[in-house]
Amino acid sequence: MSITTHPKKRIEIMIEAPALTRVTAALDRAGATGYTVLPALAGRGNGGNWQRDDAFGDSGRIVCVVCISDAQRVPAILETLKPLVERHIGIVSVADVQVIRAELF
Amino acid sequence: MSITTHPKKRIEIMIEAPALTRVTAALDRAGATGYTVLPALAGRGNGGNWQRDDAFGDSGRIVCVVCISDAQRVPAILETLKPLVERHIGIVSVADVQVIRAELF
Amino acid sequence: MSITTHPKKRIEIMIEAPALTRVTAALDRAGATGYTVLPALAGRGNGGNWQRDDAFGDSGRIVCVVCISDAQRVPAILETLKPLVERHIGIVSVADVQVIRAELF
Amino acid sequence: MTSMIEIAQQNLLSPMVLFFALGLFASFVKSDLSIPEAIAKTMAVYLMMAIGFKGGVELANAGASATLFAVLAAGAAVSAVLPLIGFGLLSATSKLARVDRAAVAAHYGSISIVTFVAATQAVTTAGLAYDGYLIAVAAVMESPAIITALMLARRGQPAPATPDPDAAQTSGHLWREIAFNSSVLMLTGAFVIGMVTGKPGLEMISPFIIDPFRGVLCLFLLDMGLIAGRGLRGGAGKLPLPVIAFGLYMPVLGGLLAAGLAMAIGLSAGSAALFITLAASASYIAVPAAMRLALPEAKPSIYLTLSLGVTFPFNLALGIPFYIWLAETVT
Amino acid sequence: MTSMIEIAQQNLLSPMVLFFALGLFASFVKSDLSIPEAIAKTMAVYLMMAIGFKGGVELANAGASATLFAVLAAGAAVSAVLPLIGFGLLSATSKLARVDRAAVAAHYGSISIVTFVAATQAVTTAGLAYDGYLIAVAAVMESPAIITALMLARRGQPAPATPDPDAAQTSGHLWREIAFNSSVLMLTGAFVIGMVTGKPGLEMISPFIIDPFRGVLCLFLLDMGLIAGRGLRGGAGKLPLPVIAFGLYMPVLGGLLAAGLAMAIGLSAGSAALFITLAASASYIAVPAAMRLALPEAKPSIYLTLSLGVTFPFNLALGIPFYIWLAETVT
Amino acid sequence: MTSMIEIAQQNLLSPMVLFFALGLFASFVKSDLSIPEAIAKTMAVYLMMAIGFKGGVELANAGASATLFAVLAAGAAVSAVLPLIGFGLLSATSKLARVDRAAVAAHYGSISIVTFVAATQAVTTAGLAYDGYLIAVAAVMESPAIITALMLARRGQPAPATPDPDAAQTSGHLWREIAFNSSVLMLTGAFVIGMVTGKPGLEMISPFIIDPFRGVLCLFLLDMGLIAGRGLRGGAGKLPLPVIAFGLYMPVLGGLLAAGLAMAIGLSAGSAALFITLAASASYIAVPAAMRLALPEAKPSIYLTLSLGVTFPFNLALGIPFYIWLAETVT
Ligand SMILES: Nc1ncnc2c1ncn2[C@@H]1O[C@H](COP(=O)(O)O)[C@@H](O)[C@H]1O
Ligand SMILES: Nc1ncnc2c1ncn2[C@@H]1O[C@H](COP(=O)(O)O)[C@@H](O)[C@H]1O
Ligand SMILES: Nc1ncnc2c1ncn2[C@@H]1O[C@H](COP(=O)(O)O)[C@@H](O)[C@H]1O
Ligand code: NA
Ligand code: NA
Ligand code: NA
Repeated sequence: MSITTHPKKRIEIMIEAPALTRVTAALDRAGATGYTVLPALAGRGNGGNWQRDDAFGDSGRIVCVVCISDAQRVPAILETLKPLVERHIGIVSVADVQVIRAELF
Repeated sequence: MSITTHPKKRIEIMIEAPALTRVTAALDRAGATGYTVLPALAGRGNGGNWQRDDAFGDSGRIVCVVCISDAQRVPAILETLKPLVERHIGIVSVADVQVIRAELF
Repeated sequence: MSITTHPKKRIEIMIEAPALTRVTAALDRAGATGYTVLPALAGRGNGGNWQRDDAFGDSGRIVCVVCISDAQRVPAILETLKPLVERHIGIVSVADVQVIRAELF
Repeated sequence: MTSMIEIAQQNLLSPMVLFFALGLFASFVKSDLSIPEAIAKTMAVYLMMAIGFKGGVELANAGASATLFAVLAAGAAVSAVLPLIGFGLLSATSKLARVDRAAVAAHYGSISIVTFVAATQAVTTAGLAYDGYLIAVAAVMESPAIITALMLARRGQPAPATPDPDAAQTSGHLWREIAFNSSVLMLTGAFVIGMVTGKPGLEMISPFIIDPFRGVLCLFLLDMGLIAGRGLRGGAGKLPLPVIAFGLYMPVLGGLLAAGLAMAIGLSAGSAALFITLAASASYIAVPAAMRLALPEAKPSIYLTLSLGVTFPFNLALGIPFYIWLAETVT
Repeated sequence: MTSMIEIAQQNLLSPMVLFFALGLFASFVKSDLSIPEAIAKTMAVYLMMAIGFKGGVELANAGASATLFAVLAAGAAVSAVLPLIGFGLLSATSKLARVDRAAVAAHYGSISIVTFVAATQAVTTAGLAYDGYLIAVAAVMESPAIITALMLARRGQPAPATPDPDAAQTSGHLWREIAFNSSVLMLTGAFVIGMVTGKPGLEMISPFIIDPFRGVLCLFLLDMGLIAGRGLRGGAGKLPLPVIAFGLYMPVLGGLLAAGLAMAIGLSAGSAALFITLAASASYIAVPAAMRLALPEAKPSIYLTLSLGVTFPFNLALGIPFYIWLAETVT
Repeated sequence: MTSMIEIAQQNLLSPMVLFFALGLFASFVKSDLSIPEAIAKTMAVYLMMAIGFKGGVELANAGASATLFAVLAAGAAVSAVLPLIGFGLLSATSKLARVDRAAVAAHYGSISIVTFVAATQAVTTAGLAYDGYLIAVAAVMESPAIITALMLARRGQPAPATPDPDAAQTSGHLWREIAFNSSVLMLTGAFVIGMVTGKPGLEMISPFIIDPFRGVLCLFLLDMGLIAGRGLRGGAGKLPLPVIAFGLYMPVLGGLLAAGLAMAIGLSAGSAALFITLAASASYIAVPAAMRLALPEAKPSIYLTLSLGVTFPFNLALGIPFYIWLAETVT
């Protein structure tokens, strides 16, 4: 590649909407440089399925938090998230990515 | 890492909205433990471009299904999805991820 | 796997909404075969945090562009995106994925 | 009897048609004006709720008649038969694939509820009255065309070698969707509620469903203009000429067929105008969704562009005045 | 005094209840009819804005009275006490986990503003008048039940070994959310604005908040029917019988308690009917959200299905007429 | 002539301003109250549709006059010139970067349609009449300021070494967006439709665009309060004092300039008040979007917080009464 890229991690957290502020607070505490929250429309898990237009308020809805982070910070982030996603409905996955502006993460 | 993670697969299916229930039914049949559907706003492919606010009803819109799954189950899932995404507008991609709660997938 | 998959790249671009048309134009110029734009609800970065329902119009909002592409085309795409995400608020990450229909990308 | 020119002029200069034109204009100059999808969807529900309820109340006041059942039967028949005619005409004049011909034909057998609603306004403006049960006729005409079109499309397909579990599951899904799709359900449901609650019910909610109705319709048509315009910009240039022509003469043909039936049944001028409009209108919500499921090989860039980009504007601007004039002539 | 049968019949055949039934029906036949979340949320804000404002204007006209404070206090007390009764009954009759019993009980101490709104319509239809400050009572009754329920749930929990930074931060968050949750804030805010601007203010905005109110309520109840029906289809079969029974008798118990207090305070029949309805109604927006945060171990499939799928339809169809009759009887 | 205190009091105690205050309050106590973006966007379209249409109808009734063209020209000139003044003042008093000064200045040359709409209500409440064409003036004043500001910003920039294909493509895009941005298009479009359909058109849709107008405005201002409050909480503390001061005196300066022109042209008191309000108001939708595209280096946390968090509330609460008083004084 003529353009240099840098290895980072992409953390994806599917979390029930009412607990979102806890997740973002946890990311803040763990030193994540940023995150973006994506809405979800519907889903299924062990607890049955849900649809956005079939709920009042936040309960029962899932949102998806994406956080690009340096690999070094990942253990701290996962550590902070673990109790949260054990108490609340939540799924955390981490993937390898390449970014073009290393200084941001 | 002080926290153990487990390798899993992240399957992402971009599918035209009217065929969504077929995709989720296929995931159910293939034994996926869960999935989450994300909305999309706009897109472009070979068939031209579309925008959410520029359509009536579902036709022409794309939604994005994310399914975290054990690697073992992936071939069955892809097998079940293949005829669907060949008949309908759809794109399937699979990535490696690490999860913290292996028992969920 | 009984089903053949092909290695491709998944480019994810978080970009402030007003600059979206520039990003998609850049993807077109760089020869991407397609892309899908996902909405975002909220986020935080160095510049503080934002929420979709807390803004008028597009300014301050982020959208997420996903583009599955052949690895060959990735350098050209990143090259074209770079000046954009340096001028505008934007984050680009690239991940390895496997797809089932290679001919699409 | 009003002259056709007069009706046409009244119609073209109504706020509804002008807001549609504004939407078209905005899309042609690539303005960023848009109506959020959630709002468009809710306005569609609102329009069906309002028109359905009002129809039900009117039927409750007027009482059922033999004519009612005759028109319901005629409506179902028209919806089922028009795709055959459309398919035949497309086969004779165009080079579209069989599946595309079937899909296009389905749209013209089914109906557009917004065209119908716009026609109710034009009919009222023209000083005519219409029967409330026409709304029930609209609901009945939504789906038969889909069934005819599927049969047309399948006759041409070889039976699949291996049975497809997905197809089987889908087929049940499809029938339920056709029978209980949201338009049919909302129209019929509101119609029945209107019938049950009658005038007192109407009084309770008329400041919501009657008074602002035309204004909401203006906003909805603005959005229709935006969407139709973007569809046209994207796709109409690519439609073959015989197909574009089909989008213009097919509604007139459907309208003439319905005019004959309206005369035979003995409908009033206002009711006949609406029945003709139903036959002449082409679906762009329910049928496209059904086609994506049942005939995914058919190209939406053909059927959607034709129905929404060609036929809808034609009906809104010129068709409706013509159908009113036709109805006044044959009744 | 109207007979209970008459009130019930009027109520069951009102457009509001019928649109709710249409929503239930649509969900049972798995129709794709749905109201976008953004619209449902805004309609909820609208209903609270309208009912709050109207209540404030009425209080401004009538002036505050000693009764007002008595009812406010009674409301807060009912909200705080009902969860204790509910928790006790669930402990005696069901095998639910402690945390689930507490969570369910919280819903029945708090209120459903839509049930309240539907009751105001039925009360008016029955020819009764009510005091504007009842809206303030509704706001006051939203939250005390949550606090009682949290205490009930925590009494059963061992103190955590390691202090949880997240829990601490959350607890502050939770209290703020309980005090300023959007329902409480909107109801109270609109109430105060109504009080301040009085009749002239009402005249300015009554074409928005008064005239279309019932129609919007119909659309909202259609959505409630859809959601309740989908909840029922998914979860009600799995609820144990004693829990379903609780969803039916608990509102009646709450209503009786409130009826006694209404009699003691000396409320008018219309106001008593609304106060009884508040006690009898169960929350399905504010409390579930608080429970997900404070008691994530409690299962929403139990408390949401019960409140939204069992108690809400019961109250809407049968409860409200009974509460009106009860109010007329005790006052 | 009403005293300024009286106008101010009427204004501050109007439901509109009080709902804005409720929104501010809700954001300061961190309530979860929010209005979905789709609704806010549609309410903005609705307000422009309504105000545009009404203005067109009024112009159709009154007929065009020489004054009309004088005010249009004056409006365009004010919009183009105010950024120069603003830029100069910011250069003299603050340490903002050139690009930030230009971006802020652009907002004050352009207009806020909601401030305008709120002023129409206050003007009417104060018993004054205004000319319908003021809406056309509003549309004309949206964009010239953007062009001036871009010139101001670019004068300071070195020409880029390598030509940027993206910039070229963008610049065309930008001009189209400025000319046909949704506010300009909707205002102008509805204005023209109102002119064409006149009174009969207005009668058709007035239950939608006139009657509920103030109520919708209340809901919209509630949302504005929420958004402005969140902006303030996030960013106002960080604004330098001279910049905050600019957000308070700049609207007054703009207003005085417009008052002089209004006097010269000979506008009526009501029209003058609206013209002054336009000059005094600062954009927070169209200009920020244009700035993100054209001057991405300028910080939205400065210009948006200032326009939405400082100037908008100031104008709504205190500015408008002052502008009305000023208009009554100079005419
Ligand atoms: N394997 C999965 N992949 C993606 N999303 C999932 C998965 N499992 C669960 N989810 C999401 O998490 C929600 C709750 O899951 P559960 O707690 O298992 O019911 C589901 O409704 C989905 O939206
Ligand atoms: N390479 C791609 N990456 C991401 N999304 C794509 C890609 N190609 C197509 N899509 C999405 O799939 C839709 C249909 O694609 P097509 O059938 O090629 O027109 C597009 O409108 C996009 O939303
Ligand atoms: N590390 C990150 N991961 C994911 N999204 C991010 C990250 N950093 C920033 N963002 C998104 O980009 C927006 C602007 O970032 P910034 O320019 O750093 O304020 C944020 O509000 C987020 O939505
Ligand atoms: Na038809
Ligand atoms: Na209660
Ligand atoms: Na200005």
